[in-house]
Amino acid sequence: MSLLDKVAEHLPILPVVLPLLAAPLTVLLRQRTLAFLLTMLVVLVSLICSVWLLVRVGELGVISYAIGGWPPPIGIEYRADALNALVMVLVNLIASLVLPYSQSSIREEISYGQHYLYYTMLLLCIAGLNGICMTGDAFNLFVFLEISSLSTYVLIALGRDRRALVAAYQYLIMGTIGATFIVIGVGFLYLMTGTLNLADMAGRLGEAADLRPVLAALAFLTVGVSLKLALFPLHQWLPNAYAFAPSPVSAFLAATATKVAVYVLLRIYFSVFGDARVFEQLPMRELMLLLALAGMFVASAVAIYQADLKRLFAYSSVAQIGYIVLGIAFATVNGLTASIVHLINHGVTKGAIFMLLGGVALRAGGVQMSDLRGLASRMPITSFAMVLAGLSLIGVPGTAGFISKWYLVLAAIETGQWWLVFAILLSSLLAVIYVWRFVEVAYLSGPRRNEQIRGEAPLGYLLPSLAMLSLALWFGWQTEWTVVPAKAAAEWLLSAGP
Amino acid sequence: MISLIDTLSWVCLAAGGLFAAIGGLGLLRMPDFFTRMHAASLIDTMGAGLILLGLLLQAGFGLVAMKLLMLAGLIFLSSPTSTHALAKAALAKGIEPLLAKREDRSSKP
Amino acid sequence: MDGLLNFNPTQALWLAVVLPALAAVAISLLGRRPNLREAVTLVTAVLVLLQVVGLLPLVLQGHRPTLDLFEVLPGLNMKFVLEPLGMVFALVASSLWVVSSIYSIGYMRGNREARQTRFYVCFALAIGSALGIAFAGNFFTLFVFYEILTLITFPLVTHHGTRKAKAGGRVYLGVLLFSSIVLLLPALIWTWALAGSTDFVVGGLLRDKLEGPAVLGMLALCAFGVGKAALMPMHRWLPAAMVAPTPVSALLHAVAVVKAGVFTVVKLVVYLFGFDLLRDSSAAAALVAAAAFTLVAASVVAIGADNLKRRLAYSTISQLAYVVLAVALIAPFSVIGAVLHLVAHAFGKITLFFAAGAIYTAAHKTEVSQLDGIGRQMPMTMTAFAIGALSMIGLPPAMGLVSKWFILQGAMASEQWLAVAALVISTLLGAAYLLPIVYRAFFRAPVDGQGEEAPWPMLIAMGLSAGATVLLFLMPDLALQLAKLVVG
Amino acid sequence: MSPDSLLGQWVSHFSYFITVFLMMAGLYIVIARGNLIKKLVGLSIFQTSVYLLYVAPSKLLNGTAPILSPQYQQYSNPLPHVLILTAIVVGVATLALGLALVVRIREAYGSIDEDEILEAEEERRRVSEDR
Amino acid sequence: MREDLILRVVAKLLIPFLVVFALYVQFHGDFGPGGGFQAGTILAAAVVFYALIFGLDAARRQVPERLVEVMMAAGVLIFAGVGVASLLLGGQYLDYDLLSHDPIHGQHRGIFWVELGVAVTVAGVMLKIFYMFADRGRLDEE
Amino acid sequence: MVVATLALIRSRNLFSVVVLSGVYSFLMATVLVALDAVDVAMTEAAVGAGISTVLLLGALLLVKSEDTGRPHKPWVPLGLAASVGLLLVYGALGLPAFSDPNAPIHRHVAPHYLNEMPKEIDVPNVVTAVLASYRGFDTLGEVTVVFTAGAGVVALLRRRRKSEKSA
Amino acid sequence: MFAVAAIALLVTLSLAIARAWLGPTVFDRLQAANSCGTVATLLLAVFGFLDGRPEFLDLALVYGLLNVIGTIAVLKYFRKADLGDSGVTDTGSEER
Amino acid sequence: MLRAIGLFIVLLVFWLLLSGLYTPFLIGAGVGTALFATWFGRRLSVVDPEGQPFQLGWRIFVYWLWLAGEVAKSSLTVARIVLHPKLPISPSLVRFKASQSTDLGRVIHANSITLTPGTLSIHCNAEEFLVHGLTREGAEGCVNSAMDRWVSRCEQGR
Ligand code: NA
Ligand code: NA
Repeated sequence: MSLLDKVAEHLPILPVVLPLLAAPLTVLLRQRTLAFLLTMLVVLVSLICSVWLLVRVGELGVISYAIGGWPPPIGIEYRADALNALVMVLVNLIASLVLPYSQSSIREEISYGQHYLYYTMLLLCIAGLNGICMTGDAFNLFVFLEISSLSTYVLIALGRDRRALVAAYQYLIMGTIGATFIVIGVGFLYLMTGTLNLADMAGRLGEAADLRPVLAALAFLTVGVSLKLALFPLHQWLPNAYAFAPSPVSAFLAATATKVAVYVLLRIYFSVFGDARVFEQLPMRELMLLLALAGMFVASAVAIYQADLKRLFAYSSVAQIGYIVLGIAFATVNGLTASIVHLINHGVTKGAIFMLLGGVALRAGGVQMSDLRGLASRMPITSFAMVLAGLSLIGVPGTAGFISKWYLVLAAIETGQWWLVFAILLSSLLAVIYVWRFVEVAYLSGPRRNEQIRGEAPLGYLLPSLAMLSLALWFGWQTEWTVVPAKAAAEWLLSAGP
Repeated sequence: MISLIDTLSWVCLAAGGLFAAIGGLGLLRMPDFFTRMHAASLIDTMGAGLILLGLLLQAGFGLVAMKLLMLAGLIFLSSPTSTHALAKAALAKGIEPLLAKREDRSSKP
Repeated sequence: MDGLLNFNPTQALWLAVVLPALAAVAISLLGRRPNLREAVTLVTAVLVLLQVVGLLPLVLQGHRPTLDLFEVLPGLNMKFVLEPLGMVFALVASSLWVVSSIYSIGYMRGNREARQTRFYVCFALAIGSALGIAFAGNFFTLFVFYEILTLITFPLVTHHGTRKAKAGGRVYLGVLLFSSIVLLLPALIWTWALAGSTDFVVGGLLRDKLEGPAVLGMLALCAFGVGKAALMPMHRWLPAAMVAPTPVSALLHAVAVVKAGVFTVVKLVVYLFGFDLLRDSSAAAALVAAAAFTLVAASVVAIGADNLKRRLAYSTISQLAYVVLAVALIAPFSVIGAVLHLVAHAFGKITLFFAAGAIYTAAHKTEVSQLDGIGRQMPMTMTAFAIGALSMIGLPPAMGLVSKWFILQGAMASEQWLAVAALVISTLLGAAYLLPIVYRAFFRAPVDGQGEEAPWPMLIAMGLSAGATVLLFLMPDLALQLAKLVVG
Repeated sequence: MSPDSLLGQWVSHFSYFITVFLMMAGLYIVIARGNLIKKLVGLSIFQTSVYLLYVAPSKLLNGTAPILSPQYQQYSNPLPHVLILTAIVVGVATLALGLALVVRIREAYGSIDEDEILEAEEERRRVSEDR
Repeated sequence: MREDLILRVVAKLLIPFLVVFALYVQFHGDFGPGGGFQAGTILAAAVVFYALIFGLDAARRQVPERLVEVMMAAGVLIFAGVGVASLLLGGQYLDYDLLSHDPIHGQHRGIFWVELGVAVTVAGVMLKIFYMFADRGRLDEE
Repeated sequence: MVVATLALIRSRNLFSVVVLSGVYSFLMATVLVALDAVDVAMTEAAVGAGISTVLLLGALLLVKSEDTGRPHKPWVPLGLAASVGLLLVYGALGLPAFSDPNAPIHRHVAPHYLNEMPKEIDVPNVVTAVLASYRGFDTLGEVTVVFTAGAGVVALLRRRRKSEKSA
Repeated sequence: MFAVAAIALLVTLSLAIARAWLGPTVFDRLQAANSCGTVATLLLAVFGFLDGRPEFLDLALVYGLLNVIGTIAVLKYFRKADLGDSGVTDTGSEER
Repeated sequence: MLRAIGLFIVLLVFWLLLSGLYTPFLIGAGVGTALFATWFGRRLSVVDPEGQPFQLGWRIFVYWLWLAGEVAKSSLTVARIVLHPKLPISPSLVRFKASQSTDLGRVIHANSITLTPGTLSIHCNAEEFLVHGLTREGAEGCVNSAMDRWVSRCEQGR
């Protein structure tokens, strides 16, 4: 057995363990450049591992990894499949783009002594998110959820604005309530099945003596995860958190954290409870539909009236999460494909937007609409990139957003719900409006040369942002890396359920 | 012999429990902070002492007994320390002790 | 053929779309050197025209060069196919680009417009996307270029950057995006869901895939979804876009945008639905009714409009409805008429707008009521205007007569008397809103003394387009040949 | 389920109802109290409620603590204990971070009352808008 | 509080026992209640106790911040390192069976190191947090 | 414990809140002992009554605020808490009865820990075995959580440099 | 018999909690808390015997130790001697 | 140094009593632990006559026995007061100077006062003791008490 084969055996664990090992190392190093280099190295290796894993999952199907050598229901199992390998690739991909961006942007946004700790926290967050993706154990999921959450609170609080602190606090409260709800849900399931292993649990739920705890567990898990994924109306923490966090943090979180929560929801619904139980015995479909639609419209409408661009796009995230949840509510292959694809596409799009906004904030001194008059003439590249990213948010053809809308509408058409087709598309028109507000401010109003804006963002900002943006555009044309695995994952979710 | 030790230990346990309960009652009945502290020390001393003694008699000579002794030592060391510290802090913070008769308290504590 | 055009046909297809984009890049780089910039515009326009013309023989010989670029989703690919209908549109767009480029140079310089570079860049890109629409081999490709066209023309509409321009721009974008995203996109996705592909197929992609009320639904999505075809109530963007400079209006009304709209409708009816499908359902009748309503209603509004460009805008709405109506009749004659009318209206309307712009440039007049006697000051302009008006109404010696004739023939042949009535009425109304202008211009005394002709590039442009209108009346063979190929 | 009467059911599930009570109390404190520190204490209680939810069912009346010894045959279930150990640790970690945040908030705003902080922000926004 | 002689004397008396007790809890985690986490907490509590009585500066002189920070990191590294060791020995992550000649010994060795890692990190973190809070307060006073 | 909680809800004085939460932790730990969860009890005592109290006091010292703000309107939170409670009751009524030896948690997985552990790991304290070996990865995660909190507090409370402070 | 002691301790505990509930000053609560700690420690020791597992005295020891440290920490809160107490906080006042 | 060795021995015994398991590993661990704790104690400079009052010798144990008797006696008194329906208390403060010469001695004295139900020391230093008594008699009993003498005798024991 070659070395590579040996490494391949441990792929599910490596993207979790490597950042986890690197995080304390950065604390020992205490030096920003070294910390950065280490982080970069680890993230790149994790990215390679996760891509490799995705490929292997494609070849071999589900890969189970028994940590400590204890067979699954006894020990903790890590379990890679088409879905979570994909999500993990997304996390590491975003991380590897946000990192170089961080290298220059935290110079401006975080005080010097905290730089190495920024990397520590980022590594922990990545480890947590990767762990959530890979774990096949209900309680282990909670533990890694907390690792990512705690590091997220800190990352948000590192923002310069004092409101970042309040935002982090509010997120801490709501996030902890969410996590506790998850623990309660897991507890009920454990009490009914005697196991914590998700797969085992799924198998044993059928024999549950009483349906009530199972349904209560479903409710608690749904609420808990919804808090984490900022499903309307449990989204209150999100706008402030994204708005006041340092820009690389906003970008990273917007692109990954809620997405991983979506993954958790998918995993709980389809591989633990099974779509039949979730959607047939309970009015979950109707409820989720309602909340998704409410999120899509209300959050978009609120976004339109924001004066702060980061807040605007934060509310837009809430709306976009509505799309994702809507896709889940269809519980069809195309609906789930839409969700999963949108999870990726919106991730890269929003990531790009927040990264670009970081550059804008640096040069214009803020992201209030009123500060940005005539932005396009001073920061032409950034402005144009923002417009392109905005188009992806709207779902204009040629951008990643189009593909997700495509599948979402397809799912609605397939199920004959024409009113939903129009609702989905109408709400994307709301996106037109808020993106439009940026266009008008940047291109169509104000002085021709706004002297307060000091020219194009530095390359350290611009290049990673553009790289992320090009992904958002690339995924609009090349769907082999998004739709194909997403569809595979969707099919697998619907077939592999209990 | 066994039954003698048993009886003795039961008496100790019961008496200890009783003292503790009386202390608790005193904690409720006493009129002010300082007088309540005296009631509380009933729990820490006689209550704790007798109960531990009762257990000690049950445990016989061995490691368990040693641990019980350690526990007793700890309580007897810590209880007065915390009581003292509390009283001192309370007085410093201006909790005036309720006094039966005006005493000479010319020097400020 | 030109040496430069020695590509194989598929490459030529692609190049025709890309060339304007390259020109746009060049123009943007040459922003500080106006002469060179405009030379690039003009040269590219001519090159593109030659390119398109070069492809003409192939189409006439029955070749259908196809270029499959790449697949976005299974069965959803970027694909170009050269077929007669697209050829017609491509010819119209590319030839009018030459004309309007000449005109624009005169107009923009004459009015000392700001942001001229952006104007030329967007103009070139708009032409490129129009050609993309023309050559689109499937619904998806068409949709993509359709959206690009919407977005790229937006800066043109709000060119002046004033509050009014922005408001107009909002309506423009709002209506076009609303219709295309909320209605046309579902049609596209539905098509894909039904057929697994969106390719345009002779005889109709959806022929066996749809039936009953679903046909009506799909047709409604398509007809109203193509907001650029301005079927009421999706017409509101056209009057709103009047805030734009005249060359832009010309672009919108004649060269690219509305043409892209009706072209899309025709193309969808012919290649997506196919005549058989529509004939078997009652859907077409509903479309006829909608078109007829728009036809008449827009004409009525036009009569009441005093602003010249506004009147022309409603005229456009009405004329577009002709095309939609013609297609909806499904009679072979009327479809030929639709194709011809697409051409006729393009040349006629561009002439009218050129004239309106010339009047504005030379005399700074915008209202119909101000035009008394202007024909004496600007005889060449108003002659061109008259020719355009005749074409709109359907009188000789302009091409409008030919196309309307075919449409009427089709309507009578299919015994759609409602359509016949609408055609007749609107022709009368057309006469009622256009002829008085000509009358005022030539037969009333001028209000204020002296005026002069428009700048020469504008005159050349008007001459070319008016000449083409007449020429096409005299020699409609080529257009007719292509139109017949569409019907098959 | 052995006890068939509703009352029996309530009695046999008594331990859960303490959980329920603690949870409601904790949640109530978190939402109802404006003081940031008190909220954190409420959050702790809310988290603590889970301990009983897990640990109470692990108990067997004739069992003993899961430390193996030849004297005993029956042990309570150790797994929930392990889980709750972790939960406690997570709880204190959250508390520490939350307190650190509160300290910083207090330094930045001069207050740890939610309403006052929101008012301060509102005020600032109004001022900046007037300007 | 150094001036309060009762507290001073009691602290001096208790602290060595606290340390021994913490390590007792650590080493007897296999046999009774306790383990790394509890031991780490008690150890930290001993130092906190010292700091409360003898002052933060005295505590920081004897148990320096840098050491505490290293402890924070080192514990996690020890724990995760055990896992890496089992990887390198050809097993699954955290498979202690391979750490020694026979599985049971391996398990014991693994548990020992893992618990040590827990204790080190917990003690480090608890102390560090205490230092941070206490230190912040003092800065505030200046 | 219920009383302590109620007192907590009622109390306005932050300091009392801290003291009461310490009491609460002690009581909770005692209950945990009664439920055979000795390791948990030890941790809860060490954490709840020890570390948490010290932390809370440290924080109180820093925020220097005794008076807590106006109470919010109680009905919304009460309603929310009650609905969550009802959901919990609904679910709990279907759970196995207290000390039911046939409950799934006593039939599945746990017997393996209790019966096979002497052969596989062989330490008397099963909790330690599960904690450190069977579910060692959870514990690694837990240590990481602790580390995260530590590093996070450092990141939040580290003193700024003098130069930065003056700037 | 252990049960009797346990019950007596529980009674004491509830009395102490009642005091903690009633206050009125924080020092009363503190003192009640301290008593609770002692009683809980004893209770643990008794529980250990009741349960037949006296080795849980370790646990009681932990309780006892933490009880001291907790109280000292509280004291520190009032005195702040080493942190340069400015002595402005008005902690001892009666609750509203 | 001797004191450190003494502390080491005490701690080792403490460990052994706690442990109850005498495997080589655990005994080794105990030795290590005791060494570590001693070293740590020296580092924190808590290893001194105050921290490890070996100098008190056996007398202290005798004193404890005597103290236990005192505690028992006053416990009964306090218990009677608590149970008495009229709650016959007369709380008072007394101030006096104790006879001990070392801080350690004063600490032992003060703690003994506190440990005895009915009296508690609020202040203690070289100059004066401040004692609160539940009854006036109890409080005044602390002045020039037998306890004072006992502690002083212990203190001077070696
Ligand atoms: Na243990
Ligand atoms: Na342990």
